[in-house]
Amino acid sequence: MELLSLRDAVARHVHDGDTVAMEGFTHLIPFAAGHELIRQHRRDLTLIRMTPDIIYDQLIGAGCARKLVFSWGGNPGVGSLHRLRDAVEHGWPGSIEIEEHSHAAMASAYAAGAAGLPIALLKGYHGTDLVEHNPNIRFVEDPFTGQRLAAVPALRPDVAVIHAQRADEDGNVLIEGIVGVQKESVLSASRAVVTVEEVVADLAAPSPNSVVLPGWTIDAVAVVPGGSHPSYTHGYSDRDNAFYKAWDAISRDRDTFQQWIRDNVLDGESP
Amino acid sequence: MELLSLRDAVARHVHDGDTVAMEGFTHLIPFAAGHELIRQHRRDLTLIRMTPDIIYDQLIGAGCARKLVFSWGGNPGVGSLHRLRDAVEHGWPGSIEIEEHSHAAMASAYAAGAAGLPIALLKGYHGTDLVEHNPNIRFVEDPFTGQRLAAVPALRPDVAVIHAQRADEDGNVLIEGIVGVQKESVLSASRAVVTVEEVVADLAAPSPNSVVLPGWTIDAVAVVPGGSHPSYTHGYSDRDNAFYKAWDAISRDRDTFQQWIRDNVLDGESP
Amino acid sequence: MSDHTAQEMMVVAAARALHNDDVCFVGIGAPSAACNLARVTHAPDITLVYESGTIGTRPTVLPLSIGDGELCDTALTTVSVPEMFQYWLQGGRISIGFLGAAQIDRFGNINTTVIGGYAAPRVRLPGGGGAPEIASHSEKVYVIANHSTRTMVEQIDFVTSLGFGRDGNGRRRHGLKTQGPALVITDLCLMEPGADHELEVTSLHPGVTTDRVRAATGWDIRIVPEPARTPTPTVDELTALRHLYAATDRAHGGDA
Amino acid sequence: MSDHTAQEMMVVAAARALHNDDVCFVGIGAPSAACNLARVTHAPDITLVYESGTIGTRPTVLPLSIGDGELCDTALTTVSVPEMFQYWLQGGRISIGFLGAAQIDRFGNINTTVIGGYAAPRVRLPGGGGAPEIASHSEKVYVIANHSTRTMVEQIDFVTSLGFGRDGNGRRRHGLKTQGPALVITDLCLMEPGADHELEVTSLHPGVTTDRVRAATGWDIRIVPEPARTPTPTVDELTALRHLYAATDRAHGGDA
Repeated sequence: MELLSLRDAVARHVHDGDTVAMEGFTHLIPFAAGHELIRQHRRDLTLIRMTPDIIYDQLIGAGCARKLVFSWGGNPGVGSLHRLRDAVEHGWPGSIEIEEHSHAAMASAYAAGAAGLPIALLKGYHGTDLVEHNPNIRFVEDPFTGQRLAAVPALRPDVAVIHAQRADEDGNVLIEGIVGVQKESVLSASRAVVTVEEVVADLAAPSPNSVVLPGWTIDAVAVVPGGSHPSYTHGYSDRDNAFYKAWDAISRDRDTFQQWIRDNVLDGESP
Repeated sequence: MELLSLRDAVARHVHDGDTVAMEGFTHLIPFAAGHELIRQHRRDLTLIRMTPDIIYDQLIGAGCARKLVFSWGGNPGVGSLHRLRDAVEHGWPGSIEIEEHSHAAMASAYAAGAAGLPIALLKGYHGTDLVEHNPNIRFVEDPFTGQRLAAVPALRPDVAVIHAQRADEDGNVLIEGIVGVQKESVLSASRAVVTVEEVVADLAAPSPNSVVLPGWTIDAVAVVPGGSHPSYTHGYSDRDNAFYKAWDAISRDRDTFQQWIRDNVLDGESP
Repeated sequence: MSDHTAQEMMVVAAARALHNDDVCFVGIGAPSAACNLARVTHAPDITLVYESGTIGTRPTVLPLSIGDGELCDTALTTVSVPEMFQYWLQGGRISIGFLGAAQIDRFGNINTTVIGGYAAPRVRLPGGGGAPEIASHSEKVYVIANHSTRTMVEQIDFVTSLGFGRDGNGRRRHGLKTQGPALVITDLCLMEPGADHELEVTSLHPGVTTDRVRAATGWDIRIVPEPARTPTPTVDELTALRHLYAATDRAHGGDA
Repeated sequence: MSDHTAQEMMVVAAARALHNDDVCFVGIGAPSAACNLARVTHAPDITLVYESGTIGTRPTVLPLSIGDGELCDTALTTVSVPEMFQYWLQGGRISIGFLGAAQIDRFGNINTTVIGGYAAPRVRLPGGGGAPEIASHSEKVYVIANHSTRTMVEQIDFVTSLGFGRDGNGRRRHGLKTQGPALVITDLCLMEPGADHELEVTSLHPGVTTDRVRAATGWDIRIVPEPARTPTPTVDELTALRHLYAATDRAHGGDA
């Protein structure tokens, strides 16, 4: 683990063409890191995220993505992700390949990746047309009873990027609240970058069973207070629901979107 | 969930012939409940436990078990489980069928049981002779790469019995420290009995991600302070390592063992 | 109390179908409103589970997302998302799964994926998310949707989540033991599956005629001989619901 | 320092083979003593993982079981046992797996299951526990065992944990990318696999002759042409080890 600036962490660990998982299930979404990818003009990324959310709407609209692996692509509680829709429906700013799963499958696929298994099994995908459109959904037979079970390939990103509450000086990271697939995305990936609200002397995990990622599982930690905004960080900030609603109008129009990215991302400072 | 005496909880939920999982990975082993099974003369049980430990040595020596499903059958740090050995090697007090796995397989088999899956997959059992002696180890092919993966049937006990720190008045149970397969054994089972150190008004879980079993996943809670002795309860008691060492001599001889059971279990009071 | 909106009737009707001992897998929007309305009225001990991992939540305002901080702050416990989908949903611990729909057909199959073809959709919808496995693993599924010929269609463009399959026998064919769609709640009526699994209108909301339901449905909808009349929302129900919405609006910074 | 026992030499030799950046999956007994000795001497930042779920433990006394409270109290974090075996062991996060053995053969295969036949064993041993997957998924395996013709045998009665297989090619046959047994530490010597994976004595402990090793080995053991001489335990090493044992004895209520 190295303590780096966000700029250096992204420059060193996220490359053009990489398969990137930037997770955070509504909570702890690594927006600041996403913006840094846009600032550094990453291209041809395969973006993995259960819920693309605004963060991938921005990356897709900014032309960073070649492919999206996902299970629910909306603006939670608001409606569509207009940049995602524009890419899928009209190929703007470029066409995007999609690989679509259910949440159950993606969550288990991350867990399988973390466990070194090549596939995840699930009791799922019953009677859904997804099976016909996604060749990465197959079936295996239980060798004891003959029962048919769905199988998907494990997720093994090149790099996972997450936001978390805090790290100690050894880079051990505490994650608390809605922990999502934060741990699984890091442990399934070849490299891991974590932005945190702060680095502290004592991690102060409240329970022996708190969700902690040891520093030796992480490549870079960058201190980025508020790095999850407009998502939130349990114990540090609240979700900016008003921004999620405002994004609908910003993102509906290509020009408004591009202006927003210029003003808020490209002209911004790298933390 | 009902708050019951241990006697009533066992009488109502553990029946002759049941498949029983009494878990607790070194920590939180439900000894008091095991003693209650002996006092109530349960017979023909299929006992599941990753590490049979002294608790199953006692149940086997007392003649409660027909079959044992396990992955490591020793007295941790001390040596053999002499009652288990006597049953396997000499059929005393009756012969016992054994189904033997690795820890990795059993842990995943509990998790699969909790997840409603019929099997657990693992990258494991490479080159071990266990495969030839346990028909419940089979193999499946990854439908994407053809890779061979080990499969074992999910564990689905009739009843799980665990010890935990505390419950609140709704029967929500907090488990802390070495949590082992406590949650998985309960969620994989048809019924669940939990002994706790105390019932409190406020569960006081230290973290939002503390290991908590909701009351509606549990059938009976019984208050049994010290119910894990000579194992221990993190935050309440220490492991009685001296007893683990002393058990070696007690259990080596059939008469000494029987006398110990008479004095310490059969003549004891049900909590 | 007759000054209610059709949306309020829909949410109130959904809330009434929930009980104190239910464990509900709750989606955002109307399902979340219905579940929390039930909790603050007749079903105080109902267990609400959100796919973000929060179990036993008791939010005072309705969440905008399935992962709002309020859900975790008021939960009994919060588990990881893999655990939520493995142990709690696939493990069979959910009694009621709530689903919304962009399209629904006569057998309760649901589309939330695309309008038009999959490869080049006319409208790309958010997709399945938790729904495909909520549909197969909850003991019962309640569907909540606005009633129109756009939503209630003869053939849905994509089966995201299985109801009873396009021929009514899909659940049996897939070996599912769960009940599937047990109740469809719209702004006009309640529908339940008949013996052959086709949806039938069993109750009309106040002021709604059978003709209006037929006109708003894209197939020749069955209506039971003497449909019930859904009781008008009570003052208590409406007050509680409006209080929830008002608190929510204040908390989320009003309408955008 | 020459007043050491053969057991102390064995543990010290094992400790020396560990490094600051190792992540060790630690078993109880000599492996635990060796790993903690390394930690309190030359490898203060070594990561110790016990199969009970404790990660990054720093016990001040040696645990009697793999789940003593001390392990959790001093750990960075404690995870569930399924997670330990799934994400941490099978996930490939362990650099050194430590195994003991009741029997070991020339290819480092290990028996901890039965002496005699499986169905009606002469001696029923504890079994595999975590060992079969430690053997396949740790980057390297270190085996620690007392050296005698009872332990070091021509044919082991049961392969609990794969070394290089009965013919030396088992790992390749099973498609394993991990190294397998990289070092066998006994009370007499150190052994490492040669090019064909057969174990060779590469270092003799102080005062041990090649004849003594041959006599204590159940097969015709290979000894490299000029075996090294294992350095005698230093005063620091012995002092630290004895301090660990003394603290442990006090904590566990002495010998039983």
